[in-house]
Formats: sequence, structure tokens, C-alpha cells
Amino acid sequence: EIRIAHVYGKTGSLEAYAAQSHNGLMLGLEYATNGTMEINGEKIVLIEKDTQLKPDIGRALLEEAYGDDDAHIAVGPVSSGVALAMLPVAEEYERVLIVEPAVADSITGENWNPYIFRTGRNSSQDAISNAVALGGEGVVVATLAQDYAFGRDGVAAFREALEETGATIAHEEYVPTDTTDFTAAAERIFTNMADLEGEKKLFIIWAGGGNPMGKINAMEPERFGIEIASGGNILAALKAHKEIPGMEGATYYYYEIPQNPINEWLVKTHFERFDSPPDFFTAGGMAAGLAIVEAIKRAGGAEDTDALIEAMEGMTWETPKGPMQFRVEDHQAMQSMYHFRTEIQDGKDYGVPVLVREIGMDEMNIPVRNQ
Amino acid sequence: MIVKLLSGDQPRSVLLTLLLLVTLVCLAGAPFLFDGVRALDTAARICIFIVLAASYDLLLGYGGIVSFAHTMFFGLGAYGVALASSHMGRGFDALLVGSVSGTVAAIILALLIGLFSLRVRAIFFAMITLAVASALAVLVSQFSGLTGGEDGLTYKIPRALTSANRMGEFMGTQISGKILNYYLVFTAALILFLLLLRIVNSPFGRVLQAIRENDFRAEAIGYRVIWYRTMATCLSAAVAALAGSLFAIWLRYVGPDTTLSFEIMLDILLMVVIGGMGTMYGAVIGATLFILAQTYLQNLMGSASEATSALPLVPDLLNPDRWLMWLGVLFILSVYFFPTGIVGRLRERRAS
Amino acid sequence: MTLAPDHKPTFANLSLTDRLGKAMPVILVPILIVLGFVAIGAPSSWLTLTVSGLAMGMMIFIMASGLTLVFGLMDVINFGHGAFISVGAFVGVSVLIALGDWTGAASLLLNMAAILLAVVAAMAVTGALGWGFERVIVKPVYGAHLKQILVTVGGLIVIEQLIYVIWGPDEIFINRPEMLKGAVTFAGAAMEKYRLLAVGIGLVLFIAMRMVLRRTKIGLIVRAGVENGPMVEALGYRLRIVFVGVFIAGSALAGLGGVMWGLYQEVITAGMGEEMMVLVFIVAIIGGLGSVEGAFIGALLVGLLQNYVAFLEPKLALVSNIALMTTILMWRPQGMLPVVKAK
Amino acid sequence: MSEPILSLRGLHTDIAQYHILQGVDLEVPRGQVTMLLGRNGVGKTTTLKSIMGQWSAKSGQILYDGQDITRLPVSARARAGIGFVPEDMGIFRDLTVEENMVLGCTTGPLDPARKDWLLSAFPALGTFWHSEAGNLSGGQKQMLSIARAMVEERKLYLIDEPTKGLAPAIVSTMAQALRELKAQGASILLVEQNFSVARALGDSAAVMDDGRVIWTGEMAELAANKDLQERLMGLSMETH
Amino acid sequence: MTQTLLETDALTVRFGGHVAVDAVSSSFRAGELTAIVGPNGAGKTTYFNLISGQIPASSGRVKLLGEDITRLGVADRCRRGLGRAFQLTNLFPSLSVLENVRLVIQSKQHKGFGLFSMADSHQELTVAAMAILERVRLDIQKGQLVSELSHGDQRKLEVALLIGLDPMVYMFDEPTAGMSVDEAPVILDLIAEIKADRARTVLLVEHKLDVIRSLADRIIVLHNGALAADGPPAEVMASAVVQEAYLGKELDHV
Ligand SMILES: Nc1ncnc2c1ncn2[C@@H]1O[C@H](COP(=O)(O)OP(=O)(O)OP(=O)(O)O)[C@@H](O)[C@H]1O
Ligand SMILES: Nc1ncnc2c1ncn2[C@@H]1O[C@H](COP(=O)(O)OP(=O)(O)OP(=O)(O)O)[C@@H](O)[C@H]1O
Ligand SMILES: CC(C)C[C@H](N)C(=O)O
Ligand SMILES: [Mg+2]
Ligand SMILES: [Mg+2]
Repeated sequence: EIRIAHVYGKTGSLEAYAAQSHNGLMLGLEYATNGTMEINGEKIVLIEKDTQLKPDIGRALLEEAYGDDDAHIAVGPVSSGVALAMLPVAEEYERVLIVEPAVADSITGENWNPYIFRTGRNSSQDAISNAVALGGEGVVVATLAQDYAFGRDGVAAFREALEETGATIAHEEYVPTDTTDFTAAAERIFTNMADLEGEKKLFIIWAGGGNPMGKINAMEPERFGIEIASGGNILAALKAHKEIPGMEGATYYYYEIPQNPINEWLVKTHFERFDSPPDFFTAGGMAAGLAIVEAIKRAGGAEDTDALIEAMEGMTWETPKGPMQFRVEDHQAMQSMYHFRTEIQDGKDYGVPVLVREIGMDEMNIPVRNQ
Repeated sequence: MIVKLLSGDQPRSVLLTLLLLVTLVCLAGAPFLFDGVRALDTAARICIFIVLAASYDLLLGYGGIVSFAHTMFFGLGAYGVALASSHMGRGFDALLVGSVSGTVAAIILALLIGLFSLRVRAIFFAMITLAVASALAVLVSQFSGLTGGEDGLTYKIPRALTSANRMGEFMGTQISGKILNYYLVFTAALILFLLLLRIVNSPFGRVLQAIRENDFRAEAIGYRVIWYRTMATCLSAAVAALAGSLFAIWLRYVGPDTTLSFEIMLDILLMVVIGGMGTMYGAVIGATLFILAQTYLQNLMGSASEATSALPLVPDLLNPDRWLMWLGVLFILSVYFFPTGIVGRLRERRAS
Repeated sequence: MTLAPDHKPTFANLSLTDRLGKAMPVILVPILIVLGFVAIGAPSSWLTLTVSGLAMGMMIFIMASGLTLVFGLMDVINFGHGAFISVGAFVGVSVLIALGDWTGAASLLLNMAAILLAVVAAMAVTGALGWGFERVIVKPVYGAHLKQILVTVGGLIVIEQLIYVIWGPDEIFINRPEMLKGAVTFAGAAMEKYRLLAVGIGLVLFIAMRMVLRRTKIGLIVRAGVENGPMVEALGYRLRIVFVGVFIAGSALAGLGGVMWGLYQEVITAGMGEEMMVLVFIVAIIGGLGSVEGAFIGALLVGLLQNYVAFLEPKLALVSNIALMTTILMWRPQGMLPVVKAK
Repeated sequence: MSEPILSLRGLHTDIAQYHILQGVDLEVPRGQVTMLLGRNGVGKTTTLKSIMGQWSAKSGQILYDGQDITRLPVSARARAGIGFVPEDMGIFRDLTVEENMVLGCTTGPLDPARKDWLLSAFPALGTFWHSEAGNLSGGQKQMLSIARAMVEERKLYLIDEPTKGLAPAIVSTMAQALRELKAQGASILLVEQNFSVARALGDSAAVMDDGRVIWTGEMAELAANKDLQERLMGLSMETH
Repeated sequence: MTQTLLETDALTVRFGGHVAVDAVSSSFRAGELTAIVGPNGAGKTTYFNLISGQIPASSGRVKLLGEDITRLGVADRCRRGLGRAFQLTNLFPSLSVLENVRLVIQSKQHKGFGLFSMADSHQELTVAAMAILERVRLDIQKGQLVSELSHGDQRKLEVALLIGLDPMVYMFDEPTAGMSVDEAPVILDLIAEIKADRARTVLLVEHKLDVIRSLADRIIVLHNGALAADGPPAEVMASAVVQEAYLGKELDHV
């Protein structure tokens, strides 16, 4: 049998993401094995473990998964903090850990080790795709982000990529993570942008609660000729986009965008099973499931970790987002992102991201940071 | 001899004595009695949290001081080891330097907090400590270059203490550095606990109790209350920092969520209160039960949910994903049924 | 060496500083606004920040008002308050979603009616919840702060988890009623319409609470009951009923706060109330325990200061509340207008 | 002679595991001052608290005004017309003198005439009307506690050691106030260590020892009989 | 031989506008028992509070053995030899009677910061404490919690704590209030014994005239916070002002 451990934050504030990720993983395994849940005649056994979003528990659970349950491959977790605590365990037990969907760059950067792969996108991919989508000559951009590593790293990557497109950054605004009142931040941005020339955009990088977009939009940035821009999000959060039709940005996944058989199957099956469309992290989870099956098939089994790693390095496989490829250097999955524009459509109570163009994996120069 | 070790503070209840003995035996023999890395990890965690809860009991149960900054001291100890290990490289010297500097930092901070703010009303002192603790958490998140920010720090400890160090077999169990590491944690925890037990039963401990009861009168019979309170704060901070160092050595990872969060603060509070405030042994019982519940409640609920799957609604409520709800219920019930803590309850039974 | 036969103690005149000290907290708000103007300079920015700071303060006040009763007067540290805020938001938002036709219509009347219904429903549910909470969870722990913290945190966790069970784990996004979307611009300052509504509701609530506490003995009975319950009963008051009543009122106010906050945020999560608890406690403390006026002023100060500081020096915004609390406690260790002494 | 306003029959009260009252029988006649005397720790306070309901009786009966109140809640007893001045005075320290007095009125607002009467007996309360009661001197607190119980008319007053800590001048005004109360038709059960006050005020007396009433009779009889005093309460009263 | 132990020099305190103690100057000599009398609210307890440091003085000075202690804290004054029993009982309610007294003796012997010895191994504390409990006749109740004592017994313990502290200056604030007639003499005898020790001075606030008559060497009258009379008992008691303002009409004549 093939033992796969899904170690993720089932309970806690990211519960909704976790559920999506898990459904995706199961669908991925199912699709890749044609519903048999067997690879080369060996049964897949899935072990679930709940990190409770706590790094120490996540670490203990991964040890348990590798040590006591003898899992061949582990997948997870949702939170970057937990992921970082888990990385050394993979190295110690010499087993593969596929990180999905935690995003921190350092997972495939300075804290990386050869047993770590990531199917989810990293922060740089997010930021750079947005830069590619928004940038261009004569574009002037201000950023608004949370004042901690996630926000600052995101802006740094965004800035770097944006400069290549010929656009300029006019102002960077950082606010505390738990900010609820954005009046002051907006005033500062307006004050700094009011007298500039060009196509003015305000790019917002935000994770978690609070809703800067809606509140800043309510302060009528168009008075100063400023347009709001932001990346994609889970479906529930797209409701906030409804207030800002025409907003552009880059997204990781929206179920109507990718056109390929896997995605068709995913959307259809998801509607059948859950009566709702697949979301952000469903797609990611599925990509991880597909990668596992593909890798085991190529390595001819899951017992030999070195063979697995060898099979996975540089491996290209099909996902609901089209082909992905594990980059050899840092095991980060290269993938397409989607430049979108928000539209309002009948029957949908959220702002629909409509594809402007697909940003292929070669178009983005994602830095390798694990050296 | 035993009386001396326990500082004359015997458990004073047969059942309690039994419980404590069982706990001691299980912890002392954990690597051989249970198998699996998870069990060992749980045992180590129990040792560490016993010390942490006991140090908090010194402050809360004996000193009557409500502080929400205890995790901050815990964190200082942990970050001390983490920073030393990541900057000095793996090695015992790093562990030592880290623990000592973390502890010293904790004592200094405790001294400052104590002298400046122990004069205000209890509830406001609590709020001030909450503020200071959250300020420190903000600092940790801001100086991510040094502290790893929200993501925390991962580092290496001496090879002798990791599972890579294989030392042969004993009683059917592979003896690895990990087991050595466990005994380091266990021994240190035991010593620290006995030390705390001695302190609360010393003349100093008695004065603390008097101050808790009636600080006004304690001052009037010649005790400088501020100094005693500050001393208690420093002692408990120092022990908490050492517990943090042990945690860092055991975990080889330090981050805000594992050492600084308010959630852990509440866990400690619950351990002390369930166990029985002002009893020290309460910390042992409270920490053990709490960690066991935290670790195994979900598994338990999983089986319960399956067992009841025929019934309506019940399996939903017993769904392992809802384990937090039952933890909440546990919070409520334990305060309800053990108003004086488990230790208090056990001793009462004997008295009547 | 003669004794005055009419035993009258000597009184000296109060000094000017003593008298000014009494009025000081009330003057603090205008002082802060003037300081803000000096520091910011640009009138339109200052106006925007001031008005939205005041409005934010009002919203915080609405959430803190119930805590002022329960924590300030009854001396119960109730973390459950956070859960009531969340429940209020979920109930209110559910009602609003159900009344989608009313909120979607471009009629102020229908919009307000929908909000009113949402508020009533939320307050009814959280009031009832508060009643159960008091009976089951809080009653055994009156007077014991630590246990209060523990049981109410327990209650908080349970209620949050029940929200997950009932409404699912997803955050719920909601758009405001049609007529409350967007802003009004005035003198170059844009002012969200919704904030104006919050100001109105906050003011009405403030005046109503003040009246009730001034005109009735309820406040006195509660304060006396906290200090010496048996004596209050020996005077003939049914203390239980008063306590339960006040607790229900406090919980219902949390529900109101939840609806208002949910509609402001436009996204609600089970943890939203919990996240506000520290701020809400800060407001109750700097105001002085048990004081509606103090909480009101405290909330306005917090709202204003946050906005000014975030504009002038965003880095400091992280600590502005904590600094405010520390400064005020150093100046007045019992808070600005204490009605009840801290223990 | 009408039935007594209060009678206790075989009252037993436990506090925690201690059996404190061991069958107290006591009658308080209407319109009279009944003294409850005895050494420290014999159960006088416990008797008053049992009547008030603050300790609940384990067995026995409390008849008040023709009604069995043994199982009534505390507040109901108070509303039935029993006023209580506890041993520890039960002052609300954080409330002002005025607020303490206002809380004494359960049926309506403070009656100005009544207030004037009380302030003339205890002028210090008027002086500190708006100050926090916790800052009052020991004797002033005692006055406040008594005045608060008297602020509305009650049928029966239970008063526990009202003169402790009062200066002699105030003791006599207090005694005068209690007499006026009696003149208004109230009945009083008074615990007192100051024997001259007891002698001056009491109509009848009951002496307790070891959780029981061991002697009842006319106050005058007890005051006149030194041997009896010696036997019941230890030393002779006259020397102190 | 009669050394001045304690002095107050124009000691004053104001609460808001209210002058509770008004420039009181006096001195207390060894071997002397001074009764402090005055109507309720005259400032007697507050005067004690100023001497022992519970309340900071607005102006004026307190001197112990000629040394200015006005700026010292309560604990420091206590360590230098000022001891105080309180008017309203003020003990450690959930500790045992014995432990209450032991704590006082431990403080006297400066053993409070002993961190690593076992409290119960200090036999000398227990022995000393028991001796004192016997003197106030509380020895049978030694194991009881203070909260379980009757009011009168708590008053006795209050006195016991002061005796355990064995200060140079004893301050009693109505020690016999609420004590029954057969118990009070025990306490009064104790006070007489202390007075007999010529190295101590006793300050006694009392409302019971017979107690004052039998014990006091000197009486101080406070009125409205100010010193109204100071002299030998007979003289002071006889003065018209004391008669009128303090004693009022004797009870028996009403
Ligand atoms: N809370 C309590 N717990 C345990 N025992 C108590 C408690 N309160 C009182 N007792 C005991 O009950 C007995 C009677 O006490 P009570 O207070 O009724 O005496 P009393 O006659 O009023 O004495 P005093 O004149 O000293 O006030 C005493 O022996 C006392 O120790
Ligand atoms: N902290 C305080 N704040 C305000 N007023 C106070 C304070 N302490 C005492 N007083 C006032 O000072 C006056 C003197 O009080 P003190 O307690 O000294 O009286 P006393 O002489 O001891 O009276 P008694 O015989 O009734 O105990 C009282 O009127 C009291 O109200
Ligand atoms: C998008 C989310 C899954 C990101 C998550 N909060 C993380 O830290 O990685
Ligand atoms: Mg009594
Ligand atoms: Mg006094």
C-alpha cells in the first residue's frame, strides 16, 4: 500500500481553506487513478492529521506521520508558519513533503531542503504575475500591504517585477495587520498620488480579515484618477470585488478560466458532489494529488524516496491549471497565472474575474532563493 | 528524605499521591513504556508545561498576581536558544548561552515590569502585562530579519541530541539522541519543579501567601510588598524562560504561535486553575490532563463519532473538527466541577 | 483650647487644579482634535480623518457599551462578549441577506427597515444567549476574575464553534444596503455614508444609557451588589434578577455592536468579535470602570488617535492604543471617569 | 398580649461542617426591645443571620408576623419588613453616603422628613453626604449602617452590636433614636456587649451560650441580679 | 529615663478640602500609656494612619527616636519599631490563626526572603507564636482559619499580631470594641503588661471611659482633627468641653 499523510490545519481560522485543499487532494487522487485509488495495483491509504494551525503540533504530527504511521509522502499545510516548522522533519526522516497551499517564499527559499516540493504558488509568483498584468510604460503604482514579512516581501517582489515592465512605484504604504480603518492610509496615498501624471493604480496585497478594497473605493479614489487593483481570491471574497467593476489584477485560479479536460472534470464533479464550483485551494489540492500519482508512477513506487525525488525534479504534469513543472533548483511548481478584469454578471453575487490573458510560466521571472 | 525533597508539602490525599506517582512513572519511563514518536513528544511537552504552569502558579496561586505576560518570558527563553543556535551554530555552548541569556533577559524584563507596575490595581496590572506582551509580539513580528517574524526560526541542535545519534538498543527500544534529549528535558523539568516546590514552602512562600490574602496588612507587619511581588515575578519569569529553553531544545523550532500567543497564555491559566491554584501539584495534574486532551481529544472524538454514527446530530457534534468546542466545554465544566481545582477537590474529600 | 460645640470638621477651598481635573477628560477630545489639526496641516485631510475617527470611535463605543455594563459595573470579565458580537453579526447579516430585496432597493426607508429588523433580531438572539450564558456559565463565578476569564473563554470557544456548525466555516461577505453605499463629499473630504449612520446610532445609544443609569437605581444596586451581595439582598432587592437583566442588556448591546461592525467590515467571521476584545477592554478601562461617559470619551479618543497617528506615522499605529492606555492610567490610575473602583 | 412578632423554634444552623446553632428558642414581643446577650462566639450573630436568611436553617422554624419564613429568600424577608444592621456594618464602601442611604429605601425615594430626623441624630452623615462611605471613620460607618436600616419604617429590626466604636455622646443619641423607633411601633432584636446600653434600652433579654438560649426574662431582672450575670456571662457587668 | 520615643510635629492631612488631621504636635515617652479620645470622625484613626504611614502626610513630620521617618513607607516604619492594630479587623482570612502569628514573628526576625529553607522547619517561629496565642487565649483555635472565627476572637487575634511584632511604639485602635465583658479584661491586662515594660510606649484609642480611667497616664483629645486637650486623665475628663462635645449626656440620665 501507499501511505499518504495530509497534515493540515483542519480546524482553526483557516478551516475553510483547509476543507477546499483536502477535497482537491482527494479529487486529484481519484482522477489520476481513474477512481480506483490504486497506483500500480497498490492501494492508496490517506491519513489525515490536524495541525490546529499550531507549528509545534504540525511538527509533531508530521513526525508521527513519517515515524509511527510510516507515511511515504506528506502533503500540507495551510499556514506558512506551520510549514516552516515542518520542513526539517522531512529532511530528518528523509521523506517527501509536498507543501500546499502555504505561500511563504522562504519555504522554497532559505529554509528549503531537498525533500520539499511545492505545488501551490509562492508569494513571488503572486506578486510578479500581478506586476506583469498591471505594469506598462507610464503606469504609476502605489501599494498597500500589511506590515509584516508577508506584505513586505510581496511588495518587494512586485516592485522588482514591475520595474521591468517600465512602470514606476510612487508610494508604498504599510499598515498593521489588524487594521480596520483605512481612512488614514487612503489619505496618505491620495496625498502622495494626487499630483502625479500617468495611469495611476493602487495595488493592494491583503490576506485575512479586513477589507481595504471596499473601504478605499468608498472614499472615491477616482477623484484623484486612481484605480484600485488587486489579485484574485476565494469565491466568497470576490463579493467585495462587485463594488469595483473593471478592476484588474492577476489570479491563481477561477473555475471558469482554465480550459482543459481536467478542469472540466473538476468543475463537473465538484458541482455534483458539493453543489458548488471548485475554489482556489481545491485546484491547488488537486494539483498536489495529481503530482503524487504521477511521481509514484514514474518512480515505480513510493518506497524509495531518492527515486521519487529524482522523478519529481523537473517533472511536468497536467493539473486543472494546465501543465505545471517542478523547477529543479528549488522544487517550486512553475505554473500559469491569469490576468483578469472584474465584471458583473447576472446570477452571480460576486465580481466575476474574466480572463484578459493567460500569463504563461515563462513570462514570469520567479527568483530562485534557496542558494 | 522524600519529605525533604517535597519540602514538607506532601500531596495530602491518597488518590492524589497515586495520580502523581503514575504521572512520574509514566514520564520517567516514557521512551520505554510507550512507543511512537508522538507519545514521546507528548511526554516531553507535558514535562515542559508542568514547569511552565508551576512557575505561573507561583505567581498566580501563591502571589495572587494576575499576569498575562507569562508566555513572553517563556518566549524569551525559547528565542534565546533559537537565536544562539542559529548564530553560533549547533552546539551545547549555544544551548547554554541561549538559555542563560534568555533567562537573564526575562529576569530583567520582569524586574522592570514589577517595579514599574505592580503598584497599580490587580486588574490593571493584568492589562498592562497584556499590553507589554503584545508589544513584544509586535516587535518579534517587526524585526523579522532577526526573529524570523511570523514564520519563526528553525535551527539545529547538537547531533548528540537528535535521532541521528544512534546508541544501540535497550529493552527493545532503539536508544537515540532523541531519547537523550528527552531525558535532558525530563531531568531539568523535575529539578525545576522541586525547586519551585521548595520556594513556595519556604518562608518567602508564606509571605507571598500573606500578601495575596491581604497586602495592606502584610505591609503593616513589616513586609515590603513591592519587593516580594517583584521577586516572585522575577523567579517565575526565570523558570518560565528555562521552560522555554527546554521547549526550544526539544522542538528545534521557535515561532510566535508556539511561544508567545495569547492562546498559550490561556492554556497555562487553565492548567493552573483546573489543577488547583496555589498547590503546585495542581500544575502537574492540570498540565498533564490538558496536554493529553489537546493531543488525543480529536482521536477520541473520531471514534466516538463513528460509534454514534447511527444517531442523528450527535455524530456532527462529535465530529473531530469540532474538538475545540469540546475543549471549550471542558473549560467550563472544569471550573464548574472543580472550583478549587482537582487537587483542592481531592484534598477536600480527605478532609471530610 | 476650646472645643467647638457643634462638631463641624474644617473644610478648605478646592484648588483650581482640582476643579479643572474633573472636567479634563471631557476637554480631552477637542484638545486632541486641535492637536491633530496642528500636526496634519492640510485641512481637507484633517477633516476627513477627524470625521471618520469620530465615527470609528462611535462604532467602538457601540461594541464597548455592553462591556461597560458587564465588566465595568458588574465586574465580570466576559470574553463571551466577543462571541456575542460575532453572533450578532451573523444573525443580523442573515436577516439582511434574507431581506435582499429591501437592501437592494434604492429606498432609504426600506434599507433602514431592513437594518432595523436585522438589529432587532440580532439583539434578541444575543440577549437570549446572554441569558443562558449568565445562568449556566457566569453565575457560579461572580467575584472570581480568573475563573471568569476561563469560563467565558470556554463559552467564547463553544459559541464560535457553534457558528461554524450553523453557518459553516467560510467567511461571509455582505454588501451594504444600496443607499448606504459610497460616500458624501464635503469640502474635499469624503465621508462614508455608513459612518454617519453609526454616529447617529452611537449618540442615541449613549444618551439612552446615560438616562437609564442616571434615573434609576439599577446602577447603584449592581455596584453595591458586586461589593456585598448578601447585604443588598438583606435590604430587600432581588439581586439575581437585576444581575441577569443587566447581563442580558450587555449581551444584546454586543449584538447591536456586531451588526454595526459586520456591516462596516462587509465581511464577517466567527472570530471577528474576539479580535475586537482587546480594543473594547482598553476603551472600558481608560474610560474608568462602569462609566458610560468615560467609555464614550475613551472610544472617541481611540478612534481619533488611531486615525491621526496612522496618517502621521503609520509605524506607530501599532502601539497607539497601548500607549494611550498606559498614558491615561499613569495620569489617572483608575481611568478617566471611574464609577467603580478597580479591584 | 398579642402574639410575638418573631419566634424561633428549635433553630439549628450549620456553617460549613460546624454545627453552630443547636436549637435556639426565642421570642421577640411586638413593640419591645429584646436584648440578645452572651459571650464572644456563642452564636448571637449566627442567630441574626439565620433570621435574615443569610445562613439557612437546617431545621427548626422561624415565625415572623404570623408567617413561616424559614425557607423564604433573603430579599423576601427584607421586603416583609425586617431591617438588618450587620455586625460588620455592611457598608458599600465605594458608594457615597447618600447612595448608601438611597439603597436603604426599597419602596420609594428617600423621604425628606425621615432624612432630617436621621441627620439630626447623626449629623456627621450630613457633613459627608456626598463622600465615599469607605472613607468614613469607624464610628461614622456604624452610624451609617444604623441610619440606612432606619431610613424606611420596618416592623422588626435586627441590630448587631450597634454601639461598638461609637463615642459616648453618640451612643446616647443612638439609644434615643432606637427609643423613638420603638415609639413608632417597631420591634427590635438587639445584640449588645455594652451592658449599660442593654440595661437602658432592653425590655426583655435572652442570654445565649454554646448555640442555645439558656435564659430568658425581663431585662430589669437580669440587671438587678449580679449572681445571675456572673453565672450566665462570666464576669460581673458592673466593673466594666 | 523617660526617653521620648515618638514625636509628631504639626502633622496635617487634607482630603480634598477636608482637613482630617490639623497640625497635631505631640510627643510620646517610654513607659507611658496615652489614651487618644475624641468624637467619631475626630481624626484619631487618621492620626494613627499618618504615624504608621498608611496615609502620606500633607505636611508636618513624624519622628521616631528623634529620626525623621515622614518619608518612609509602612513596612520600613514597622521595621523600625512602630506597630499597629487596626480598628476594623484586618487579618489574613484564609490562613490559620497560628500562621497569622507566625508571619508576624517571621517578619520581626527578617526571615521573609528565605527562599530555600522549609518554612515549617523553623520551629522557633511556632514556639514563639504559640506563646502569644496562649496569652490572648486563642491557643485552642490555632488551627482554625481566621474567617471561621467569631468577631470577638478576630479582635483578639488582631491584638496578638501586634504583640508578636513587639514594637517600641504600640498603637491600639479600639482593641476591645465588640469584645464581651469576660474577654476584654484579658486584653486590657495585656496592655497593662506592655505598659509596665518601661522601654515601650502605648497609644490607645478607646471610647470606653472605664478602660481609659484604669489604664491611661495621659489623655489627648482630638476634635475636628485638631489637638483639643492634653493632660492627666482626671483633669481632661473633667473639663467642660470634653464633657459636652465628647461624653454628651451620660446614658443613665436619659
Ligand atoms: N464563616 C464561618 N465559618 C465557620 N465557623 C464560623 C463562621 N462564622 C462563625 N463561625 C463560628 O460560629 C460560632 C458562633 O459565631 P457568632 O459570630 O455567631 O458568635 P457571636 O455570638 O456573634 O460572637 P461575637 O460576640 O464575638 O460576635 C463561633 O464559634 C465561630 O467560630
Ligand atoms: N481617605 C480618606 N478620604 C477622605 N476622608 C477621610 C479619609 N480617611 C478619613 N477621612 C475622614 O477623616 C475624618 C477622620 O476620620 P478618622 O477615621 O480618623 O476618625 P476617628 O477619630 O478614628 O473616628 P472613630 O472614632 O469613628 O473611629 C472622618 O471624617 C473621615 O470621614
Ligand atoms: C493563502 C493562504 C493559504 C496563505 C496562508 N495564510 C499562508 O500563510 O501561507
Ligand atoms: Mg457577633
Ligand atoms: Mg477610628
